[in-house]
Amino acid sequence: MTATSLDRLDLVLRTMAETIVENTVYFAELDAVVGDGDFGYSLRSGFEVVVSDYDTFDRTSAGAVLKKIGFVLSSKVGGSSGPIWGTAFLRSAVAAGDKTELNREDVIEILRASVAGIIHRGGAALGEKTLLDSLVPAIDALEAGLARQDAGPQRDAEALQHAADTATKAAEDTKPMLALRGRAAYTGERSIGSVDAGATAVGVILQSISAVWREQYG
Amino acid sequence: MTATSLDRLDLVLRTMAETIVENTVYFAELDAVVGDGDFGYSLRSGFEVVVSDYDTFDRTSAGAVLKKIGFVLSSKVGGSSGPIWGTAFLRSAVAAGDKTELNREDVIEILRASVAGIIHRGGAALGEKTLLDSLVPAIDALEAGLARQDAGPQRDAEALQHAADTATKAAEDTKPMLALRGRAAYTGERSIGSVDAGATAVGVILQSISAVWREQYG
Amino acid sequence: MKKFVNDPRQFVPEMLEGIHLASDGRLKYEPKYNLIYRADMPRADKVSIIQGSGSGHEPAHTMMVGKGMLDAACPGDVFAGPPVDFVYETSKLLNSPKGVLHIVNNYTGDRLAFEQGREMAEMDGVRIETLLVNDDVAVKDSTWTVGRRGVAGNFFVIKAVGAASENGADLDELVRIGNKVIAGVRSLGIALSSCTPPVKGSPLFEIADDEMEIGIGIHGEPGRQRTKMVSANEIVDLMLDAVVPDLPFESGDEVAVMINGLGGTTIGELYLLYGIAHKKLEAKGIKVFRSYVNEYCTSLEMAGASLTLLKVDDELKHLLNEPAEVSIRVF
Amino acid sequence: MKKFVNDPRQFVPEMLEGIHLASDGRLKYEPKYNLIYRADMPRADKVSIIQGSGSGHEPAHTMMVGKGMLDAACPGDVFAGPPVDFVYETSKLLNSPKGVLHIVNNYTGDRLAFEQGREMAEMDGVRIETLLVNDDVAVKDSTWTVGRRGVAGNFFVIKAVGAASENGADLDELVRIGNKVIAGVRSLGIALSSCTPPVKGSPLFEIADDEMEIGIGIHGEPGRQRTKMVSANEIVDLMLDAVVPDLPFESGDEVAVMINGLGGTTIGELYLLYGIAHKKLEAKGIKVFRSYVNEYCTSLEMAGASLTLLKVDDELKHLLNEPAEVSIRVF
Ligand SMILES: Nc1ncnc2c1ncn2[C@@H]1O[C@H](COP(=O)(O)OP(=O)(O)O)[C@@H](O)[C@H]1O
Ligand SMILES: Nc1ncnc2c1ncn2[C@@H]1O[C@H](COP(=O)(O)OP(=O)(O)O)[C@@H](O)[C@H]1O
Ligand SMILES: [Mg+2]
Ligand SMILES: [Mg+2]
Ligand SMILES: [Mg+2]
Ligand SMILES: [Mg+2]
Repeated sequence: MTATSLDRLDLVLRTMAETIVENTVYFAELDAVVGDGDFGYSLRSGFEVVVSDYDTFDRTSAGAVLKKIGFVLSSKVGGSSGPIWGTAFLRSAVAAGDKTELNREDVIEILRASVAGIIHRGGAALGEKTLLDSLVPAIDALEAGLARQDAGPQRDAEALQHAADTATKAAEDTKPMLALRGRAAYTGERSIGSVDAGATAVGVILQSISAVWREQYG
Repeated sequence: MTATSLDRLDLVLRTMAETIVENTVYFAELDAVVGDGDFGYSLRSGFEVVVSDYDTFDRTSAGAVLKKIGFVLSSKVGGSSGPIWGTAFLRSAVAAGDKTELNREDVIEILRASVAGIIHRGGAALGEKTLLDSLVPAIDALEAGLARQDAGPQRDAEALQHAADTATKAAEDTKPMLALRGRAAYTGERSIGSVDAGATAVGVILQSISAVWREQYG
Repeated sequence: MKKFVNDPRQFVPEMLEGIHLASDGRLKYEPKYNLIYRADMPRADKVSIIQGSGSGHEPAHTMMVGKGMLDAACPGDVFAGPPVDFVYETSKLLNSPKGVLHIVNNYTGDRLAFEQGREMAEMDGVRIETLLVNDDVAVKDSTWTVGRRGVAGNFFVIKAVGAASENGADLDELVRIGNKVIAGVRSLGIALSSCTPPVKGSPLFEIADDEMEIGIGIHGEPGRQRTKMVSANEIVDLMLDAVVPDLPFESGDEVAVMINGLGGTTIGELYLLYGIAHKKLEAKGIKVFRSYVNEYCTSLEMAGASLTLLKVDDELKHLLNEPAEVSIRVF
Repeated sequence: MKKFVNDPRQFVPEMLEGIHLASDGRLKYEPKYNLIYRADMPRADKVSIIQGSGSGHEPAHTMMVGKGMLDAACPGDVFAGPPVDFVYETSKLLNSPKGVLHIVNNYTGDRLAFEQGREMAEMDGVRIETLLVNDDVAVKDSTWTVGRRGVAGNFFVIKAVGAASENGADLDELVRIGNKVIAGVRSLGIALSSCTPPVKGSPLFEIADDEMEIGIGIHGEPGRQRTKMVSANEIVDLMLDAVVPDLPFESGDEVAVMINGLGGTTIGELYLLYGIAHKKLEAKGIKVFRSYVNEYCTSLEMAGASLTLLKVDDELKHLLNEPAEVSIRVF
């Protein structure tokens, strides 16, 4: 019995939600350094519902489950993260549509759609010290990894690990940046020297997903 | 040139006022243990005026200067201490009248009048953990000391030191008492185990007066 | 000391000047006696209502001066009743042919200053009556000769006699009404933190991070008991268990309910406590006539809250509903 | 954590329930959307005025719901703007043929939620306009793309459009009035301490005993500068030097002056600051039309204060003087 794409999507989404809930305090503390300290708690309000109610979600298609998560986030998550992550999921749902099998190109397209949603909603550009600064390079790394023709059977797992490492590194690289978005922006020069909470969260989430993926699908 | 009674009264009153000002924080801290911590500050509000304006006070008689201090305390000192100390001075002023020479009996009569004033105003009895518990035994000790027929030329100084030591000891003895007056009374059982602020202040003031007296008049 | 202050000893005068300047001419300020009073008082056709008390309890009482409330307040320093002179001079300055009413919280310092000040003013021909407020159930009347303390329940005394006096009530009538309120009002306060008088510059007492003080006095006097912090639900139970049986308040009674902040507690928490108290009272069959959730009588920036219940009849309901004007306002 | 709280995650709902219960039927509560709204709204003849924003700023904004002020508030959690759904559902629930007005403090979270919520409600046929409040001069408009923050000046926007709307003004008229207030209102806040969100359970940031934070945001975002504590006089100078030249306010101008407490500062200190500010303004030839000294927009129990100036003309003076009814009251 091989896992279907939807099984894999379930694993990714559940892992993501669980990782966020587990890191609530850590993410909030990162946000407290130069922001207002609500980030982890805001995200948890939504993702804990994803964790607890996941089994009840409509999972007849990739789009259905992504949309449902987008709705949960819109109804539960406050702060900037609600509209940003909510829009990201809603846009990715549109991109996924009623597909029940996702190939590698589909995955990249869905992720790019979520980035477009974040940019549409929040108006940020790269280099403004937001989660985009780790998410975008991570997607680039994933795309490059998945596209490698020389890869063996572990191609997906390796690409995922490459994406996670890229995100982790990119999150570190937000340190010298000046925050221009969200509440961290109000601190001006003082935002320089600490990592962006959102960017770091992306790295942490991707590392979790990569580890679980490797365990399950090697 | 020997000091007149009014000179001696000046010395006593100035020393008292200066001692109170110097011990502001200490007295307040004593009051904070079971009371509300204002005692030292309240007394200072009045006695610092006594210190600074003493030279301008009408000192044509013992009664005049005591009355003036009573007025200053009534207009400056808040809390229980204002009416209590104010009434003590006003009553002692009445007892002193227009005398310009005070003999040993006069001094005791004046002090007894101040005690009567305190009791009239505050309604406290001995053993209720107030300044009366050191003031009354101190006056008794002073009276006994002054009345000793066997005493040498240092009789006054010795009597004063005896009174001061009695007050210091009596203040210590307020420790096991249950406070029944002033704000300390609200703490009930918890007032047991610490000295009364007012009783301690009386001891401190008398020790200062005794020291200065010995220095001046041997 | 985390305070906005210049010279700490000028804290009270500078605060009073601010109240005066913010009043747009409605309040006068006499610095000699820390006196804030209505610019339109004294009047021949109205009893003058005066409150002394210490400072540090704001808005009580200087910010409660205004039409339908106090006519004057002459506080002492932070946490010290006023000097005798303040009471004496204020009583003379506010003298009216209809008389003067002193509202005194039952603390030794306040009582003594008001007794002596009254004696002196009466010798000058001022007619004076006194109301002694003693709503704090933390202190048992029988055990301590000084009797129960006056705390946040004071507000209801001021509100009721202030309204009645505005409507022309004479001095005896005000004494009757005031004593009716005093007979029916009970409070209990709980502190979560200490507070720092500006002149002292350090906290009045120490309290551990997980402790609370039950039955605290409004000057930081230790209360009935120090215990571990418990949940808001349990705290409201503690408050109601102390206050309700004291009068007692019974099923069928109508009450005004006050949740008073002690200074450092957020208004959000006060409303949270109110919601709990409201439900528990209704469950006991005690009907809430009107709610009061705000700071009324504080201990500087102390974190904590008190609960006050006032049993109301038609007369008191009417008086509580009357309009009033004070410094402390939103608009 | 020195707070009255049960389950910290139920802090906001339990507070809202308290507001509801204290209102004696004047306010309704819809727990699904943290929604407090006037029981007599929506009405066909009145625009519905809605504010979102985070919790923890009480009395802003849930306690500012009432006649002549807000018609509804649907806050998010402590220091987090509301989820999109709250905005969407509240806009639909309060829909009126005269339209709906969103008042939004210019913070990314609030803006994003209100933009998305508005888009969704408009698709359902609700007519909506938005006012973006941005009075905080601590943040320079030109440097940061997010623009200046909305802080305590928000009160004046609500008061003016609330009064006008009560008098029948239509949506466009409210937008004009609101933007006039926004154009003329400027604030600066100074924090002396940090604050502790109930769910976090520990202070948001550290600040030394002798330090203050100038230009603090209302969610504990660090401000312009951290310096040593200085005297109240110097602090008022700092505030006026930041606020006055920004508009600028000039000699001959008439202003409403607000000294807003950030939560943990006593009302006594606020009046002390007010007195200083009043005198300094008059010395500059700027005339005080009306004073506002209280807590309007807090950061939980943070010690600190902000100063807000609003330039007033006859229209605004009239609207500010109009009556209003809100939860937060003395009587
Ligand atoms: N306009 C924006 N576009 C994209 N991401 C943003 C934006 N503003 C903030 N973020 C991201 O959101 C994170 C903070 O989220 P959160 O704390 O919920 O928002 P808020 O700034 O409203 O408190 C930041 O670390 C950053 O990565
Ligand atoms: N009724 C009283 N009669 C005599 N002395 C009293 C009385 N009440 C208090 N005292 C004395 O006054 C001291 C406290 O003074 P102070 O702090 O000014 O008064 P308060 O209790 O009003 O805060 C006590 O230590 C006690 O010695
Ligand atoms: Mg944040
Ligand atoms: Mg005392
Ligand atoms: Mg005192
Ligand atoms: Mg936030």
